[in-house]
Amino acid sequence: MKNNLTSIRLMSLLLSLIAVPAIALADTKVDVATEVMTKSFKERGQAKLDRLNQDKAMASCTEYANKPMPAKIAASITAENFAAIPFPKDAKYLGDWKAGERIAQSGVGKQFSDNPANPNGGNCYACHQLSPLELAYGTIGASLYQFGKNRGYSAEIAKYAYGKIYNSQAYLACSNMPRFGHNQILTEAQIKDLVALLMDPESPVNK
Amino acid sequence: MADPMKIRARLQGDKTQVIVSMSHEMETGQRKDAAGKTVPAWFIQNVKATHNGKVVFSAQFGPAVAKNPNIGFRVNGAKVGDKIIMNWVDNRGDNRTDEITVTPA
Amino acid sequence: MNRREALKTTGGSTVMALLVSAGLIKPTDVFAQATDWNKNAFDTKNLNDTVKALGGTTATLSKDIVFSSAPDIAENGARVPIAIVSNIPKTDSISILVEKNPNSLAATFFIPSGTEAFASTTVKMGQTSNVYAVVSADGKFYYATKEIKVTLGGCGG
Amino acid sequence: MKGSHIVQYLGLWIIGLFAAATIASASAADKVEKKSTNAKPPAASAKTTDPTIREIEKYREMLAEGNPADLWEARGEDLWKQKRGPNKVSLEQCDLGQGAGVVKGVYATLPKYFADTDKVEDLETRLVTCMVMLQGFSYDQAKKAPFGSADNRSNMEALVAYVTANSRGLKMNVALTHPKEKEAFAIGKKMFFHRSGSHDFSCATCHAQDNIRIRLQDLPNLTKQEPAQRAYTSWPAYRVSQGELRSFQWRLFDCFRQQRFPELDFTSQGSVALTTYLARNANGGVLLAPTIKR
Repeated sequence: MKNNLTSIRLMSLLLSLIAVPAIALADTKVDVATEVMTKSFKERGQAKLDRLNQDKAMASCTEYANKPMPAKIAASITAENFAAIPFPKDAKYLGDWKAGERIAQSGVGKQFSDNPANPNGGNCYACHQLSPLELAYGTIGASLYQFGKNRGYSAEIAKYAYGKIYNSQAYLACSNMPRFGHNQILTEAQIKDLVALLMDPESPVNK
Repeated sequence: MADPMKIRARLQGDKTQVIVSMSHEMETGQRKDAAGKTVPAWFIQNVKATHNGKVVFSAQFGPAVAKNPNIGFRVNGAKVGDKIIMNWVDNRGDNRTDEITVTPA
Repeated sequence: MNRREALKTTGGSTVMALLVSAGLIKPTDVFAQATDWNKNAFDTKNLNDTVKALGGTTATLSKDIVFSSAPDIAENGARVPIAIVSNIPKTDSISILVEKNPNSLAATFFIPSGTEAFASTTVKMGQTSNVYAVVSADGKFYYATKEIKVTLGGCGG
Repeated sequence: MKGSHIVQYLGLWIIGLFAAATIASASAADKVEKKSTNAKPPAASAKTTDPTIREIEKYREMLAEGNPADLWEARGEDLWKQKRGPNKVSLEQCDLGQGAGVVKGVYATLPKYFADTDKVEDLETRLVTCMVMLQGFSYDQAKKAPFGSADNRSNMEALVAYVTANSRGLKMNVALTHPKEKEAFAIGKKMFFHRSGSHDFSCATCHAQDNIRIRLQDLPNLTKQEPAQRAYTSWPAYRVSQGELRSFQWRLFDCFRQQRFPELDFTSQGSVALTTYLARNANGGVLLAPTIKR
């Protein structure tokens, strides 16, 4: 038994030696890569070098980008991010859908080419179908056409929409969607306008 | 000094298909620069094609023609080896003349 | 129109040629000066006014004008390729108009006899709009129209 | 499609009914949304059925007929042959990887390791090297105008157009034999998946899935051979929205801008590493560049 184990260990040691080039590249280059990357960018406008830093969630999402993420890690990402959502104290989630439509159309904000004094957009149409009047919508995210109409205009759904826009990682670990509130891309009022775009019965999204 | 045009002239049957690419900003006069100042209009106004000393095609452009525009037209009666001379003039009086030899399709 | 244009050019060229041979101007200046540009037409804001400025009174819809190449949807309004064929006899000019641009007329092409009644170019479109192809032939004006939608591609930033 | 919508509605009804914002059920909602995203290929990839996409394809074909990239190629050829710089020599003795003066086919083999600089270099980096070593420019001068604009034209982009046009029709063939080439590939891959910044984006956010699009723009899955080939071989390109011919270095620079990262330094080691990763993934693809894009 023990012999067997030893020989297996020996074998795997040998194997790992043979496979060194590939494995070494995959593992030990992590730090070299980070170092090279850091040296390859320079701050410009509002985009400082700290944009390359990762929080715990993004570090995990990067690590598991090409392999299944253990359920425990996924659960901790969603739990920690959910706990960090400050839901509006007044429990009112709906703003003005017309303002929401403008935010959904606007793709500016946070780029080094953007003036930080101007309001940021949400660029929702880049990834989602919303109003049927806009033909140029992306398909990275789900279609949100008739979001409220199909789900019902309930407070629970409105709260879910608010939370999801505020911090998508609270609902799905490693979701591709930006954390608009958590990362201070959009203000609370802007997020409420977007919730209205999704949830107001008068919004074109629900027509 | 303006950049040369890129001209293709190919004989297809009895027609010569000419396609011309021109290097030009074609500034509309409606755009504002980063400082908020209106960028003055600057665009090609006249284009002319000559074959054997005869104008075979001409155009007047407004600023709504695209930046680095191209035009295409079809001339009858040109032969392989003939020269087609293209010329443009812009609203600042800058101009450019280039010629191309007709080739087989 | 076309004949007048041709006459003017010929006359101009002769004078220019004399000036060139007399060493008064450089050959490159000839082209620069022997041209004219219809400012009135390029200032117009709708089909009717453009037709008038081009020398007509009114234009009739014609099936003999074909958009031989023009997209239904343009991914970028900054460059919309448009090609027009006129099957109307004695076609002597083809103009391209974009209804919703600040000024309608984008370009006019003059077709002398012996040249096909065909022209292609690339135009700018500020937004989704009707595009008109206006043809003058034997002193009369004709048009065809097509809507081209302008959409937004890319990341939007 | 209809079926998946029903599933989606049901899923959300369940959340509505069972309240909600517990993390568990909300995350179930996400899964449902995700599923409907996955069920989407018909709409997204539907070049044959979605009329909008079909028309856009037609527009792109029409654009290709009069590509102003020709103008950059011509200017690049002039620049290549002109005696320039303090040494007053042309670039005709520049070694782009296949021997001094060889332009034909070189772009298909770049990036690659160069012994004289002991570095992996992509086309732009190598052109800078030649401008410094042959023509006597300083590095700062050689890198001064990497990307052109109306009032500040880029010689670099013209040279790039000229050199890449000379590999048109050839298959991408990045070797990855030298250890430094392998290292560049590994670093580039790491950069591709690095998620950070205000929007939590990585290259992979948009370029590691099949059949998705941003607005109306198809997003190639750059981790897969066929779409990686299609994407890589279409650069450099005349960009209508810019009115300029854009190099691959520009492509990365502007992706990172929109990714909300800081500025990618022109010809930096990271930029070459990422290019190496993407170029190698495109091996076997036929180079079409310079092309024209919206």
